[in-house]
Amino acid sequence: MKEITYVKAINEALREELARDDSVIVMGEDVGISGGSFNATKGLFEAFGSKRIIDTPISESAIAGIAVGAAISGLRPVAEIMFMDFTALAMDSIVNSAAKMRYMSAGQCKAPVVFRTLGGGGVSAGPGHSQSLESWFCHVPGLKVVYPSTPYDVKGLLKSSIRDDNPIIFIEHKFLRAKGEIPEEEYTLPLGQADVKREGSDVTVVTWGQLFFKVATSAEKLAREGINIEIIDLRTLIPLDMKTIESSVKKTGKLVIAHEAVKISGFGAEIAASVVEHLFDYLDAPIRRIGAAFTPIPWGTVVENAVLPQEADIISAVKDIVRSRQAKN
Amino acid sequence: MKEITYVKAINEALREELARDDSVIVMGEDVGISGGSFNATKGLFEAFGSKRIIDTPISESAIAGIAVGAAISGLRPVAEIMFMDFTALAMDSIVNSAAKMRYMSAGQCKAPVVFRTLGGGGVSAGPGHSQSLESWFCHVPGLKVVYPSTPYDVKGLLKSSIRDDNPIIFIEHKFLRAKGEIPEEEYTLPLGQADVKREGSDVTVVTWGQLFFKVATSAEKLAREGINIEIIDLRTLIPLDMKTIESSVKKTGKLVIAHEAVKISGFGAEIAASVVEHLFDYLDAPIRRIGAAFTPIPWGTVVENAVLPQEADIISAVKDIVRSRQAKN
Amino acid sequence: MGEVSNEKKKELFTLLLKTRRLEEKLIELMTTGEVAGWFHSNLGQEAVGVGVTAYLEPEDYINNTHRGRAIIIGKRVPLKRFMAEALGRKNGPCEGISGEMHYFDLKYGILGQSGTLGGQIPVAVGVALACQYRKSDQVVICIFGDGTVDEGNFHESLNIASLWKLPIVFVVENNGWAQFTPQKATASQVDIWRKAEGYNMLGKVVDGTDILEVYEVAREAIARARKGDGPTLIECKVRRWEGHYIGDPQKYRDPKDIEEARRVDPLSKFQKRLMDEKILTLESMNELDESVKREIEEAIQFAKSSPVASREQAFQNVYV
Amino acid sequence: MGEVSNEKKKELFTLLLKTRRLEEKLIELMTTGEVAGWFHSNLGQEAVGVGVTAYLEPEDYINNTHRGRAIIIGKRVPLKRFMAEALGRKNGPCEGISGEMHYFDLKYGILGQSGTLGGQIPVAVGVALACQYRKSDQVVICIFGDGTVDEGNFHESLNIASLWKLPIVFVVENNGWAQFTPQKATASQVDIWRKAEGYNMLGKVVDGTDILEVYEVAREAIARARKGDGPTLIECKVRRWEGHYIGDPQKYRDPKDIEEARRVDPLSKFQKRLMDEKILTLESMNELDESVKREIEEAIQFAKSSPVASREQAFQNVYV
Ligand SMILES: Cc1ncc(C[n+]2csc(CCOP(=O)(O)OP(=O)(O)O)c2C)c(N)n1
Ligand SMILES: Cc1ncc(C[n+]2csc(CCOP(=O)(O)OP(=O)(O)O)c2C)c(N)n1
Ligand SMILES: [Mg+2]
Ligand SMILES: [Mg+2]
Repeated sequence: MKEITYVKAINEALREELARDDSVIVMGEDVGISGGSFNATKGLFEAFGSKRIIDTPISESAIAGIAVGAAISGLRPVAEIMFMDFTALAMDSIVNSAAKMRYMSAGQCKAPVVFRTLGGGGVSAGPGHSQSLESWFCHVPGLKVVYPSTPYDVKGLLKSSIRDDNPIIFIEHKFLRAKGEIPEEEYTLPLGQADVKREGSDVTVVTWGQLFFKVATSAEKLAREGINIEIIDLRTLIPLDMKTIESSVKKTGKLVIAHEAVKISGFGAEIAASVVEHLFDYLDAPIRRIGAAFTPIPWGTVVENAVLPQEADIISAVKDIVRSRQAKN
Repeated sequence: MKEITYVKAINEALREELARDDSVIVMGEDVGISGGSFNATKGLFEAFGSKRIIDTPISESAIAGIAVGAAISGLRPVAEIMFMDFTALAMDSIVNSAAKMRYMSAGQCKAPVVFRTLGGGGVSAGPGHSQSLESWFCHVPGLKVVYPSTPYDVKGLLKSSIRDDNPIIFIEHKFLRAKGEIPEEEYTLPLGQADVKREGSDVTVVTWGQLFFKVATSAEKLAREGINIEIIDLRTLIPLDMKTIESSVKKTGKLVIAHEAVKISGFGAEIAASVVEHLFDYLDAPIRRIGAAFTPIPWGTVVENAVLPQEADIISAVKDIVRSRQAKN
Repeated sequence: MGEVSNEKKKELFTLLLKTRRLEEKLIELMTTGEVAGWFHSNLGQEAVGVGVTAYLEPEDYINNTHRGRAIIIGKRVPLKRFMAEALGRKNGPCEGISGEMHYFDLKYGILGQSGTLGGQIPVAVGVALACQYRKSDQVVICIFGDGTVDEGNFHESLNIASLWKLPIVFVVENNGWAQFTPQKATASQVDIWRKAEGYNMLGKVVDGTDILEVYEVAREAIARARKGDGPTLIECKVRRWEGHYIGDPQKYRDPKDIEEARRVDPLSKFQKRLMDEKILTLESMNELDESVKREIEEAIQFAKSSPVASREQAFQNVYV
Repeated sequence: MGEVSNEKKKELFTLLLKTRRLEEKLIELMTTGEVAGWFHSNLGQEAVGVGVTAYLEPEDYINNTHRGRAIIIGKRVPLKRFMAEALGRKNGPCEGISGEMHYFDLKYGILGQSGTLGGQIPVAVGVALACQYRKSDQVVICIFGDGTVDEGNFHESLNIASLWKLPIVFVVENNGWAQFTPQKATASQVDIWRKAEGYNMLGKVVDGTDILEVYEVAREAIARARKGDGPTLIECKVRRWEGHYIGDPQKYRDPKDIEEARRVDPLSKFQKRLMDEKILTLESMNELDESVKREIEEAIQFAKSSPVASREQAFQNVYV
């Protein structure tokens, strides 16, 4: 095992897949000569050359559309849309081209493209560089959606995403310097498999992406008060690993879903609704969701923190749910 | 009262608001000289002239962005994005400009723009002209989302939307020739207020937009079998009228949510999740959601019908929920 | 203009005639409800699609458009194959779930289209990128209408294609209309080829109703692209005979404009020329016409006897 | 070039100097962490923002950019007002929730920006549409960098602005870089003014480090726009002294390029000229500098003594 940062894990995954398969190319704004806006593609240009590590103009729609075209002709493009907010400019290429190509051609082609993008807030980047928009993509048949939290997960899942034959929205978070252990040797992780990051018997907390870290620290605090939460880090949103959620909810009977995206119409709603549909009789408390307030994300620490979900929100939701049932019983 | 079509009701609303307030302008592809792709703007060019009824190039992103700019400078643009699928090209202008302008300026401006767009399927228009994407917009703080089903609702709500000071996604459906009664005299309908289109005591069915019509005919059939559903037509999705849902669910204890959009991560999930959060103890059956299959929408009647929700789906969901509880009791 | 052999001229004529007869038949089928959805006729504009595809290699690519039958014929798709898809049958290349408007047929290099105008442009550029990357010697034609030029995707894609010297040719079928609105009401610059310099690209304009002119300019552009000298933007000026779609009452259009448009017929123009040049006779013409009609009829029969796309197919191929 | 009075020259110089000193101070505050987020310096490029705004009327509009302080100074925003926002204070025009990068100040005609490059262009065009609609005689300047030109929004917006002859002027600040990538690696056409013809628009190019040149071309373009003769595309060639943001190690850039860039100083160039023309003396220069610095210091003191944006503000103004 070795300890590396989240961004280094991304870089290793790209490097290994580029070396393994020469149909893999990397494209996007500043990914080439400079090594990327946040060093994710550092050193790749030198190692693999300008034909495989491609600097593009500031043209998000074309970047995504070109990646789709290359993908249906046999390449495996990894296209970077610098910030998730900018996917708004590429939605047609992602939704109306990438996601539907295989379907509309009745399987004549596939579109194995990975759209890497940086989601989440917490760094005073303002309303146009901080959004978490994963639920948009979860609503689009044909796309897979991946949002790993740790260096270990991001490396293994990025490698698998590049090898997967479907178009994938691969979300990375801004806690790029988060450290974690990964094996020295090569590994991949399967898409569509959630990870129980902490076992517990009192409340199931389903989370993903950047907010995982706050859930993890909340768990420690709650444990000190005798409340043991089970943390399911989804890692992949589509396809959704309902099995792992199911067995946990059957055990705890209580569910909190915590994500950084705006709560209303977030992907937490889908999970809550699915659980109610299939596990209604196992639930012994209402499902609680935690997400950002229904506002844009303001710039500046005080206001940004006011809007984004915090440890305190997680802790109080868990406590609420535990208490409300104790009161009843 | 008079009977008119859905599209005529839209036309009347536009005409009345244009006449009432000269800051209202209408813009979009083919809205002018020709009277619109589907006659929604018929006769307006002749009545109000080229300065107010503005034909634009095929430039969805600019159409939306220009409307925002005009809105923050005192006009009230009604910008048409011909098909909802094409909003994918305008997401940046809608999400990153329209929705955030007021917030980011701390109230220095407002952006009273109505984005009219045609949603839904059922007319063999294929995967790029048939999507229902309302849940994307419901996830964006700052936007209101309206999706009326009947001529009466569409007229009253379009008028109110034009008068509202917020940016609004106003979705019209493809059953443009649906007829309905409206008053001779002028009227408006408040945003954010659901309409109980049918009273019933057995199951609450929440629906909106085009699917309302299938829910209505299902209700007739179910009634013949002794099952009385209460139909809540939301009309406005954001802000969501939880009060009306609440009082119905408290009465029936059973909830079905039916929309035409893809079920996964659709706005039905939000409603289900909210109801579980707030009305958990009133529910005596799992909430069922009905929506399109998780596939693109194929062209051609047989395949399209296979994918979109049908009467039979609504009827069987309602029966299931009724039966499952009878079995338990 | 270079020399086009008589054989080639005859072949071009056959393709043009086939496109015309197919279109007439499809309009019939549309009107009787046998083809679902909207149908956008290419009558009067056929010389563009045929001219730019006619001498592509089988491995070369072109995207489809909503007026795309000329390119389908030009790419030598067997009529039975196309017709099966147009009538929603299982043995179309998309197994009947996409129809003619979204016709996608990789075996014949036809890239389909998503339905959002302009969306096909970066996709075509991406295909060209893959061709260049694999040094495959293939070329891509990216074709679209004058209205589509105003989409942001046009701009972003042309810049990149020129910058990377990709093997692609951009063809604009300028019929002066986008749906129900004339070009002059929506375009600041009606001469689209003049946009080329903004991308440091070669720009050309041709009479799109003269198939030899189209063919010649396309041939040069394709050769340039294949050599690695980068893309060309070709504007083809044409006239739209019909409304935007079949059934369009065209109330927005001066009847004189329709009349004038219909007077410019790429087919009869080319026919006259070939007859003048003694490449065709009235007799050989009629024979050809008969055989084309027969082929179309057979294709329809084939399609009609084929199974309609089934419910199950709607759920396939969402994911690999 | 028309005659610019000595008074005007002095005023221009004052604005330029103020921009420079403000920028230097903001970089200091950034480095000490008093300004949050990313900070993109405009050092070396100030003459563009000042030159194009200097003689706008107070009612005229301009959008903000991530290097936008020159336009804020040019639009005569009081420094206290700006600084309060930059430091996240309640008495900034956005009440401290938007900061300098998203600075929006309608009172001074500053339209802000969403943060997605290119998104501001159609918004500015829409503002111009409202001006035309109301016959208000106002003009809009829409300013952005060379990299932003490659966005689809540029293309869609310029077409429409030209078509409708809107009262708007497009100004491209071409510093040859977009973040960490040189223009030649991303632009097929490095001379951006040449794109104008594609929109049937007037295109101009100027040395963006010569404030009088910028001012003169902008003056003409603004006058044309105000008269109803439609938009102009002005390309201003400039050099970027710093990295993309403060803290950027610029490993991607040849140190010689940085050196060369820094040798081209719009401020000292103009200063020398004004001293040659005896409009300024060393003494009056120093006095001016002192008073500018004092004004900035006062603005900072004012900002720092103002309350920080509070939690509650984060929840306001989502809806009307
Ligand atoms: C993004 C998008 N906007 C609008 C439409 C609706 N639409 C279909 S065809 C058409 C006109 C296209 O004009 P042009 O590109 O000139 O092609 P033509 O129909 O004249 O061949 C429009 C507006 C669409 N399909 N996609
Ligand atoms: C849509 C979008 N894509 C990418 C970015 C990230 N980004 C911020 S500034 C910048 C470079 C802009 O270059 P240019 O327009 O030349 O302006 P300059 O920074 O040189 O002044 C980029 C890529 C963004 N903010 N928005
Ligand atoms: Mg056209
Ligand atoms: Mg630049």
